[in-house]
Amino acid sequence: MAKQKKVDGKQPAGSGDAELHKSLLHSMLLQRRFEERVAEAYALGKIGGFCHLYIGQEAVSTGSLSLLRPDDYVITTYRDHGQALARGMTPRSIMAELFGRVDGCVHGKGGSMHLFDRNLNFMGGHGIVGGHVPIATGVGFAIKYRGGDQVMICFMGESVVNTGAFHEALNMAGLWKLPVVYVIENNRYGMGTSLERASAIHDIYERGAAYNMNRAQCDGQDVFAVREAMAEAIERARTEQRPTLLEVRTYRFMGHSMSDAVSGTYRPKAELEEWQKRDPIVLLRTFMHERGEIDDAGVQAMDDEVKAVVQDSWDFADASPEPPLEALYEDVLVESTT
Amino acid sequence: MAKQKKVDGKQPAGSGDAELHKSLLHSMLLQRRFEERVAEAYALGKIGGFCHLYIGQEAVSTGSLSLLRPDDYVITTYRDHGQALARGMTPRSIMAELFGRVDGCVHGKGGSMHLFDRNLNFMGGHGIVGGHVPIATGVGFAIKYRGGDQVMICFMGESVVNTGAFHEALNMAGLWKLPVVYVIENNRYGMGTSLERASAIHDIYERGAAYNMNRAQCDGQDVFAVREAMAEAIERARTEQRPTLLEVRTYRFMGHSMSDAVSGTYRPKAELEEWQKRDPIVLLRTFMHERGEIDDAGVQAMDDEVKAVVQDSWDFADASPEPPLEALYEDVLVESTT
Amino acid sequence: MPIITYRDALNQALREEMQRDDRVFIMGEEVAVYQGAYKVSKGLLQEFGEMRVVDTPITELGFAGVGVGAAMVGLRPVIEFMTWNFAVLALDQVLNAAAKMLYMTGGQYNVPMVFRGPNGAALQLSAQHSQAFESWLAHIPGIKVVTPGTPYDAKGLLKSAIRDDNPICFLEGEMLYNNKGEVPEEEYLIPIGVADLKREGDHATIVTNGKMVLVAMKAADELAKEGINIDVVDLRTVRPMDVEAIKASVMKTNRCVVLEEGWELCGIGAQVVDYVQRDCFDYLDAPVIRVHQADVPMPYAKNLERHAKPDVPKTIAAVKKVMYID
Amino acid sequence: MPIITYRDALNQALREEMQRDDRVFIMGEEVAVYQGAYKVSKGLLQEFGEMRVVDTPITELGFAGVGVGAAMVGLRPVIEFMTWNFAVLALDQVLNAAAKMLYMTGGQYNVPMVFRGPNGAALQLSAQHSQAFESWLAHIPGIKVVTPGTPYDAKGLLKSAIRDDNPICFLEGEMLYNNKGEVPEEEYLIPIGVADLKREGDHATIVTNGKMVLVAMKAADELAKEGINIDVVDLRTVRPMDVEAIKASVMKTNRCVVLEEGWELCGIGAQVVDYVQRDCFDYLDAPVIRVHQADVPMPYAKNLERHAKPDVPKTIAAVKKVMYID
Ligand SMILES: Cc1ncc(C[n+]2csc(CCOP(=O)(O)OP(=O)(O)O)c2C)c(N)n1
Ligand SMILES: Cc1ncc(C[n+]2csc(CCOP(=O)(O)OP(=O)(O)O)c2C)c(N)n1
Ligand SMILES: [Mg+2]
Ligand SMILES: [Mg+2]
Repeated sequence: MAKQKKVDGKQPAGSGDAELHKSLLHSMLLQRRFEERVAEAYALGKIGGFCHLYIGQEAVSTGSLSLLRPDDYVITTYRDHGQALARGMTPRSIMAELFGRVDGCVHGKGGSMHLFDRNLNFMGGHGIVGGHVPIATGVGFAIKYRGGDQVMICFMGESVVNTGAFHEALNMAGLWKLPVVYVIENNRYGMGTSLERASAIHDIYERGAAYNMNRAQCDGQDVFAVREAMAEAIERARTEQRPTLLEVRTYRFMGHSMSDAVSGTYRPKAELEEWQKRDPIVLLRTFMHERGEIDDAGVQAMDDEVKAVVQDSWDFADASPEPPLEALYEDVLVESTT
Repeated sequence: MAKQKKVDGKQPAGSGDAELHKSLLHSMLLQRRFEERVAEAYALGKIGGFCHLYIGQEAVSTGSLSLLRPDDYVITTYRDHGQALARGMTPRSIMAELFGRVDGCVHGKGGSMHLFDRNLNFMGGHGIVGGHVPIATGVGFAIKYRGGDQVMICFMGESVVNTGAFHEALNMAGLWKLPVVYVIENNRYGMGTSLERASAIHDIYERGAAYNMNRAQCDGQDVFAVREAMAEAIERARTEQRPTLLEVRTYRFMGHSMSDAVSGTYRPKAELEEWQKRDPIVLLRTFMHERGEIDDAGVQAMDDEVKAVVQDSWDFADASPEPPLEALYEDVLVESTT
Repeated sequence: MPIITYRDALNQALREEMQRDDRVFIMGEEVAVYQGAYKVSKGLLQEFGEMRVVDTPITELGFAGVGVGAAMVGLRPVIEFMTWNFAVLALDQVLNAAAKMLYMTGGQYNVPMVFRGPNGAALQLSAQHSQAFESWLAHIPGIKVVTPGTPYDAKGLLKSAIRDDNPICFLEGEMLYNNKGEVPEEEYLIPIGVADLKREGDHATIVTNGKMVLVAMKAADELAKEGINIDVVDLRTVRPMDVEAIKASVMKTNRCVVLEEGWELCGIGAQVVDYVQRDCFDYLDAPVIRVHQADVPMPYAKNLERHAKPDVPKTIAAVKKVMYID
Repeated sequence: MPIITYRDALNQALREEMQRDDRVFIMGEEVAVYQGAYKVSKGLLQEFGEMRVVDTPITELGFAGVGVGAAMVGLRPVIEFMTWNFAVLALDQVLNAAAKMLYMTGGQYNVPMVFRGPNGAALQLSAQHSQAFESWLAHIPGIKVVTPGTPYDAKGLLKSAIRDDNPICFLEGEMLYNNKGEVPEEEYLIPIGVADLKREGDHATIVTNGKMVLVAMKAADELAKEGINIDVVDLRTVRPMDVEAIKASVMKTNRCVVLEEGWELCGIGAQVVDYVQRDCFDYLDAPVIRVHQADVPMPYAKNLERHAKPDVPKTIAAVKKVMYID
């Protein structure tokens, strides 16, 4: 039967492994620095359309995806820069995409909301709230169909749990026992609507009960807590082919999208500041400091390196040409038939 | 907080009230006899299209609707003859509708799946599985908007709980505290698919937990059990403006629709026969017999009367003209604007 | 006359109708606390309270249906879709409930409600957020489909839509919200189903609607410089369509271009062409030419998006084509 | 040649393709244990087992999306909608996922899948169960829309659809399932996008598709008795549409009727008219006339339903009208 469990994020899951910790820190820092420059590029008009930053939530992407195999699958929403980077997509291919250039990961066809990389089984980047949840479930079905032991990790915001698509998909995953981990990034707001004003229950992971699904809740600012909860869910999917609903409690430090103020109408500044005290990067860095795994110089060196990588992605994107006009008519249909 | 409760159907809720029992028996018998003739008329080609009989489930409609006020609201699925009769629609207006005649309750426009009577707040008769659940929720919203104390009773089959529409609507009803009673008529099959092959959990009322909604399960063959569970739910809606999810366990004695065999491919004959032993009409009649509230002559008289009423509805329907051809273009839009 | 934005015109219409009739309420995502994703409902929560300005969870199908139920028992919901792109999830309630209810209840239950929100592409929102739905909606009997292109039309038509006893799909435009135009201070209504001749000329007709009205007007301005004078027929409503207005213009000019925002196949323009060739067959001096979005999902890149959208140069080229000018 | 039903032709196509390619599976409501609501999938569960013939809960949006996900990683789902009426709930997955995926992934993820099921009215199923969706679907770039009218076409086109690497919407007809026709024993494929001239004549053209092919053929039979000979162009596929076939016929006959099952506004017929007037302007001796469903939700009563549907007499009248015969 389904069980529920709260993960206590205090104990470090990867304790002792300084190299691992460095790579986790690096992954989170890259996301942070990358998006800081994205905000800058957006303000300069180099990036257009809708653009949703992930800043504040990096422990979720990094913690989750650091546990995956290359042949596992990942899917998420329009708020996808963090996951794309954590999965290993290059800053160049992402930045060029945001700039709408031909060297972007989808050649300028998708933009911020639609990052994809088939080589990494990174399956987007979807814009319709809830729409990717049945798709993730279908990938889980395909894994089972083929008798594979891959896992599908499906990220979503907490608003998604109210959509019909979520419900229909999770019922099938529970019924058919599919190897999918549904990760709710509960950052407490869907645009300007707080969780409490959108969902009849507030411990969202409890919804798993309706689908006979294992479920848990964990701290999303603590990368170790995320890793611990995810490790259990991934193991269950990989070895038992059973789905999990994991609620990760986190917060976005920016507005909903580039056109939304950081705080004001719907959330007080004090609340934001409270959460900023638990910046996932600072938490990990402090932990490593305390354990002597990194010193100030090490932090600085990592930051410099990451910033250089991001600058390189900017330069690359800036130099990449716009897609040719003929591309407009390409990729509507494929030619070949089997 | 939401609580769960199983109603023990054994004790008679309206005990001592022989008149009430007679009227309950009469209501159920009318539905039964009416539908037996509907089956006959369908075989004769007097009725066309899809036609779903309610035989076996009459304690649900009668038990529930016997508790309503005239200004309360009722809505259901395509399997709507039983509820329509229990709500007080005339056999004439229903039979004429099934015959596709101008004196039908919707003048031949709707047929079996779309019975409506605005004077009785009988709001259909809907054909898209799940589609009427948000509509019911909207009526609940309107009651609250106006500060009324009416109740909306929304019937549905057990398959509906897997649809996105159900989920979205119940979340809103739980969130906003709307005076709606959602009654699941769990007859164990959605067409040829058993509950266990469609839903990840099998005690469906548990889904109410996801919506912070009071919930209960009761025996649907025992009209008193239905009344008891419904009385509580209706009271809660009327006085506290809170919704309830009530699972009523019942069985359909006929095939899914007129084109489906009574048993065979998907459910064994033995299972049907087992359930037929708990025919809701027989159970009530036996109870009344035992208490001396009705004798054989009384039963016979009631049956004769009901049969005569049904025959009258048939004759009426047969004599009613087809709608005029101009009606094709009427009722697409209303003319007036406020 | 005051000059206000299309957004403010809609906001005024909502406010006035909510003041006039307490059965009117607005419901949708972010309409209340957030003041509307595009601020169309700004200030309404403060004025009318949370029972009449209702934030919903992300449940397009669900709250569209809530609107239908409330309308059936006599309220007059205005259901805001944050954009029509998300309304595709709710189409069952529009098509199978709202549009068919009056008919399948034999005239007993009308559904007085408005489904509204921005429709079609804005800027670089890519494939899933850039779609124009008017042709799908126009296909459906039992509803009316309104697509105002100017602040004046937006206000007058939204007020009429809210007062109409039928379900109305009301398509706005994110790119229109900031456009300004004259809107009278005194109350006025614009009848649904009546086209507006936005500009007169006798060399050719452009039939258009919604966001494309501005494109047509600019194209006509350009063409006027070359001495080509255009009738711009703004349909304003695509169901019912004002066939008489189209006919009157085409019979005068004998040449017709249809300019629409959406895709080609079975688009609004196809229907206009059908009416024109049927009713003006002997008046046409050239085939009707259509200008529409390229037959592809909308791309993100600025240059590709521009290439995909109908615009002034494409419209001018089409007019010259029906006039046999190179 | 064996004479079999349209249902059996589809069943053969499914079976053969499932035998040929183990990536092909069928999923939908009642497809397995119940053997299909209309028995199209009869026997498949027994032959291929429950992993490849999958009953779903009533969750059109959900299982359509499951199909998209499975197709993205290389399976070849055949998603059965019990009828297309219920598919309106799943359109987000068809429109925003399946159709746009290849484009918005810059060509990385194609979606090789088939959405299929009966479309349009059967008998007395009333408003919510009697709708024809081909014009909505034809509007969407990124998919193909196939509407076979005969057993031969049904089998050959379904096999091609399953082998196609793109998402295909495949519209059948409840009223067609029992129709019989010749279907060869040996394997054959029919290319998607190619119309079929089902009957030759030079007085007028009827362009049609799907269920209406039979109506057109009967009308042509009747007309032949009066010495009027008709070209019946069966589109077979409404996206892409075989414009060349339409043109070739109309340039020969100079008169054209379009016969379609659905509603008028922005219907398939409107698009055919657009092509015809654009490409055959100088060849047309009369306006193109359309025959379609009455512009109302479908009523239940037998006489009203008959009155609402396109039929042989209405088609004959339209042909006579384009020939200026009373
Ligand atoms: C079906 C649908 N409705 C509405 C929107 C508009 N929208 C985009 S994001 C969003 C909020 C989502 O919030 P949440 O799921 O919590 O994710 P977060 O943005 O917080 O990561 C909304 C309403 C949409 N994209 N799709
Ligand atoms: C959205 C949708 N999908 C499929 C159908 C076809 N259908 C009609 S009834 C039915 C089964 C419903 O079962 P249940 O909800 O248990 O009600 P019951 O028939 O047992 O009363 C199905 C699949 C439909 N009408 N609507
Ligand atoms: Mg959120
Ligand atoms: Mg059932």
